[in-house]
Amino acid sequence: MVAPNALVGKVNEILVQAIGEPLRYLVNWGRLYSLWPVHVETACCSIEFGATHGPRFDPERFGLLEAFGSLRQCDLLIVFGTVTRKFAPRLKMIYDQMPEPKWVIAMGACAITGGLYFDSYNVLPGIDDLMPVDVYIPGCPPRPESVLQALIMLQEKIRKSKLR
Amino acid sequence: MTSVARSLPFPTEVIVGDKLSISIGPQHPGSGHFRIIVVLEGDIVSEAIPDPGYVHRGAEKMCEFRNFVQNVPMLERTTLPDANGIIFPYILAVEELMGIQAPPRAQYLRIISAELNRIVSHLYWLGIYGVFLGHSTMFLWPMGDRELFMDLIQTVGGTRVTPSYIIPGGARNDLPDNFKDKALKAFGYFERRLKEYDRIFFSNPLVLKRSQGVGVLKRSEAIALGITGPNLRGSGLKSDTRKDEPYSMYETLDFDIPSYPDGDCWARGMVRFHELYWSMQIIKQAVEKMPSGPFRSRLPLLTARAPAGEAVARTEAARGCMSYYVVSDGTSKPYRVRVSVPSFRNMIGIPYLLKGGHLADVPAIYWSLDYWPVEADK
Amino acid sequence: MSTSLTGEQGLADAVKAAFGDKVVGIKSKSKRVKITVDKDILPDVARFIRDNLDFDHLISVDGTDYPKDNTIELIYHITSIEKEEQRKYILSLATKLPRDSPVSPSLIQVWPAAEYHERETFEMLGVTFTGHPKLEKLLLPDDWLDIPPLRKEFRLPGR
Amino acid sequence: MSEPTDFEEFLKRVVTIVFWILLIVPIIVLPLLFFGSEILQALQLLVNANSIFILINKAQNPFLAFELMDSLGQGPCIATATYQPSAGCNPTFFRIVIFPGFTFVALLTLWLGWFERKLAAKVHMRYGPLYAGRISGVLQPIADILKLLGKELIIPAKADKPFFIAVPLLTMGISAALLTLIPLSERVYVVPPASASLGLLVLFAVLGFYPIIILMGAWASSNKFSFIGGLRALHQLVSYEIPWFLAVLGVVVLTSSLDPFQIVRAQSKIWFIVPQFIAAFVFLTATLAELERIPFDLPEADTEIVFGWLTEYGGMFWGILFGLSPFIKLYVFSGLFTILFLGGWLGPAFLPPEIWFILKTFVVITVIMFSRVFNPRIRIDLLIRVGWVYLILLAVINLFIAVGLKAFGVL
Repeated sequence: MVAPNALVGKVNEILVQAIGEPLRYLVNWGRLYSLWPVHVETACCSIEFGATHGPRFDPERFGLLEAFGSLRQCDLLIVFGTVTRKFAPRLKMIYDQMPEPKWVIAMGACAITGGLYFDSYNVLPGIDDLMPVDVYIPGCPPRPESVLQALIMLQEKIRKSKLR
Repeated sequence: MTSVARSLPFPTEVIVGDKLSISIGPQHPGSGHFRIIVVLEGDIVSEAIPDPGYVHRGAEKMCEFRNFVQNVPMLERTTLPDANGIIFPYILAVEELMGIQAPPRAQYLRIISAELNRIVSHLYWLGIYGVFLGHSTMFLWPMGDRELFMDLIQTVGGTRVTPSYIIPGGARNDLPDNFKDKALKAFGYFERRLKEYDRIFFSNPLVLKRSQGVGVLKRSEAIALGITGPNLRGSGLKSDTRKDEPYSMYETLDFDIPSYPDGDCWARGMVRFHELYWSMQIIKQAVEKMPSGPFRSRLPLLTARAPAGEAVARTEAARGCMSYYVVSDGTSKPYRVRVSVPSFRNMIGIPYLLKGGHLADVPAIYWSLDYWPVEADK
Repeated sequence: MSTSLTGEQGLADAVKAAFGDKVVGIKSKSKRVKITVDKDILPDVARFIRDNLDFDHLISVDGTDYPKDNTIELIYHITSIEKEEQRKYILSLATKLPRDSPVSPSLIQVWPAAEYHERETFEMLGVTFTGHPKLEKLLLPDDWLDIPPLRKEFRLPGR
Repeated sequence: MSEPTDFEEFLKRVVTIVFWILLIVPIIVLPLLFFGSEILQALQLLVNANSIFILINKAQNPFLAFELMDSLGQGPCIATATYQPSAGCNPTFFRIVIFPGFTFVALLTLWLGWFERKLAAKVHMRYGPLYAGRISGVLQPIADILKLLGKELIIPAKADKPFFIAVPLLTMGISAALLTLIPLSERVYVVPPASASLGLLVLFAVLGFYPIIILMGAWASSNKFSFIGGLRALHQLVSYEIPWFLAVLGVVVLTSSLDPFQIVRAQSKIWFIVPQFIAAFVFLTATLAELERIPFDLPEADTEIVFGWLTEYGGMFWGILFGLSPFIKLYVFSGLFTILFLGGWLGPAFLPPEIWFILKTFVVITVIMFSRVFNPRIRIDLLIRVGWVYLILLAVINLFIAVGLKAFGVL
């Protein structure tokens, strides 16, 4: 093996600085305006997500398509509320089937801590140990405006994130 | 906590015989929080097995550990689209146990809030029914117009979907002054919109092809299977708890029960479509006839006790006859609360109607029953 | 054969006349009648109620656990659809089962609507219905090994 | 199921190798053989700074591209050099790859995706894409493409790998092949008028590959929903090709030609949509079915069979199969409708004929897109009945009308 030339290393550094940053910006820009959610309803918060898709709130302004078909084309998993013991393994499976990069929004008090059903025998206290969560939306159920705010927060997060 | 999630079993595929069986749900664009295992022979469904329980949160058990009043917000979360409708009979049963009588103004306030929620629930149904048939405009128009009635509910109860408006002893607060003008303005607009809905969806020849003669539920079968609500009325029966056993002040109001004899998806849809109109008429009359006076008898204490006994109460919620069976043992917590929800009663229609139909009719029939899995699982 | 009925008392009397002493207790208040019978004659009473009194529409099947009396009370709530003047009544058909081995005949032949209600009662209270075609888990998760949750000795976590 | 023997394993490998050879030869080797020299020359000219300089000087002219093609030999610039046969460079490469071939249509379709979303949003009483690219979300398709390029490509463990990968490539190849047969005008074309005498026939022949490719993808995914979707697509495409051909046959009878140039020239007096209105209706309906658009989107009916035959495809595979290829097909079919029934590039002389052609195509595309917002999806048995009974009947009636018009010498 030949020892790496110092000059080559310098050129490489300059190239990374020149190309890496614009490339990161470009790729992240594409991702943040094209978040397609998975169609999976876990509990009652889905009704407010349905209302979010209505003309008054219209998340397609931010590039969020209407509820989408197959998992293979989705980027965003929004967990609408309560996750029961019967649903939890399926939710994990859904998360595993989605292609990288993917993001998770936990919507509603139930998805964060179990919420009103903290003492139920069949409800998981939050989804944190099932999957990594990017944005939490508190509320029971959250208003559509909160959902849009969470979306904007997620976009900010993607904009600042490293290139994956 | 972590061990709970780790110990969960890996979901296995259900295979019925040697036929092609597909799972519609729980992650599927054509299902909610619910699974139907559909066994296919070609394009024909030879067997359909419903698999509920993905949102079973044990509401009945949790009721036994909460006070009578604390149960109100917990129980209404089982049916968010119809929160006032589902809590109504519980309040009637608790009032019967406690021996409280709501003042007349509160009776009308309850009618207004329940009918507003019926409109909202039917519009949500219409939106999802549209998108299940592939009609994207019929998803977005009802969802947009639904916001008008959401605003009205917000004016009455304070929040969008969980107002907890009906409480033992009356209503939580009085109607604001601007409600009448706001409501009449919204109704005037929405009555015009109903004609457009009819033109673009209910009279669309392709929608008629998709829904007429599909999933026919005969009159006698509807009775035997215990089907309730608009689905029962779609099978030619004029049965509605609001007329059969008038509660609150429904006997003073003049309204009609829409009913269609066909028993197919289209008839069930038309029943709901007409109920949208009649609910608005009911609210208009209730606002006119509402007497002045107190809107609740007294604020119920958190530790209010009910004498030992049991009560059965029922009302007509958006999805059908909603009934509660409440047993009290003299303490401040109910001994047993049985939530008998219309969706759970209508679930028996899903395997019955899907059998022998086409695969493409599965979402149409499933949603024409207005089955709300959260409600059925409790 | 349809009996002429005069209110709640008429309904109760009709059942009393047909089954005599085997009816354990009858309670009636405004628009509600509760008939408690022995579990052996439950299908016969159910058939009588359906055919002769025209109570054809099952509302729900409830069970309540009474550890003090060592019984589980099983109640069928039925109303009428075909007879318009009878629609306002809810008739409750109850039976008491021993708590350690609650077995009851299934009424699915009388009211087909009872199918899912009885399955739910089976898993929530552990009541076994003889003659039910598919008595399996419905709402609870597949790996549920605990006692049925609506039994009174089942405590919620943290309560 | 028993374990595969060594011989079976060997056979499988041989089949895989043959398959890859069969795939790579038409897609990579043949283009290189035919256009290798042109590509090299184009690259040489690209690095020639002088030619770019001249191009910039001429940039003030709005019809630059057309003028360059019209007035050949004005100087060594890229367009003229790649286009001019006398310069020793075959223009076919430029025509296929850049204008009016693949790149031009791909950019157009990218924008069509945005247009369709905005159109649907207008009917739905909302905004549609708004924030990507400041001006009412015009850069939304770019964002989608960038995202899809960066997505993980998942090939299911049980999938038939070579076939699974081949399907997006083949679909793209066939879309590009279809494009070559749609001329923009008498002077802007891919296949020149001299060799386009059997143009329509070739178009139909190429189109016949679609059902097979879709079934291949559906089978290779080894997914139940894909399989049902693939069978649906096969039924639908095959049953709607027949009324489609029959509708075109009326026009062919009237003009006695399969040449798109001849067909357009024959419409100088009257557009064929007037005498052949039944054919136009049948053609448009069958086009909707061939494009798998609502109300005929059964192969990807999402509320019934998740995403039909596309269920297992994600990332850029999906981008090609559902983003690029259907929109290219949409352009091809609308262009064909324009050529057959709307007089192609004929129009008043204040606009160049190419602009007329694109405008007319655009109108047809808008009509096709509008069917999406007003209609639900129909069922497979209704679909087959409509195709085999009503549309074929209408198309045959139309054929008699065409023969009658021809026999009595009206047209």
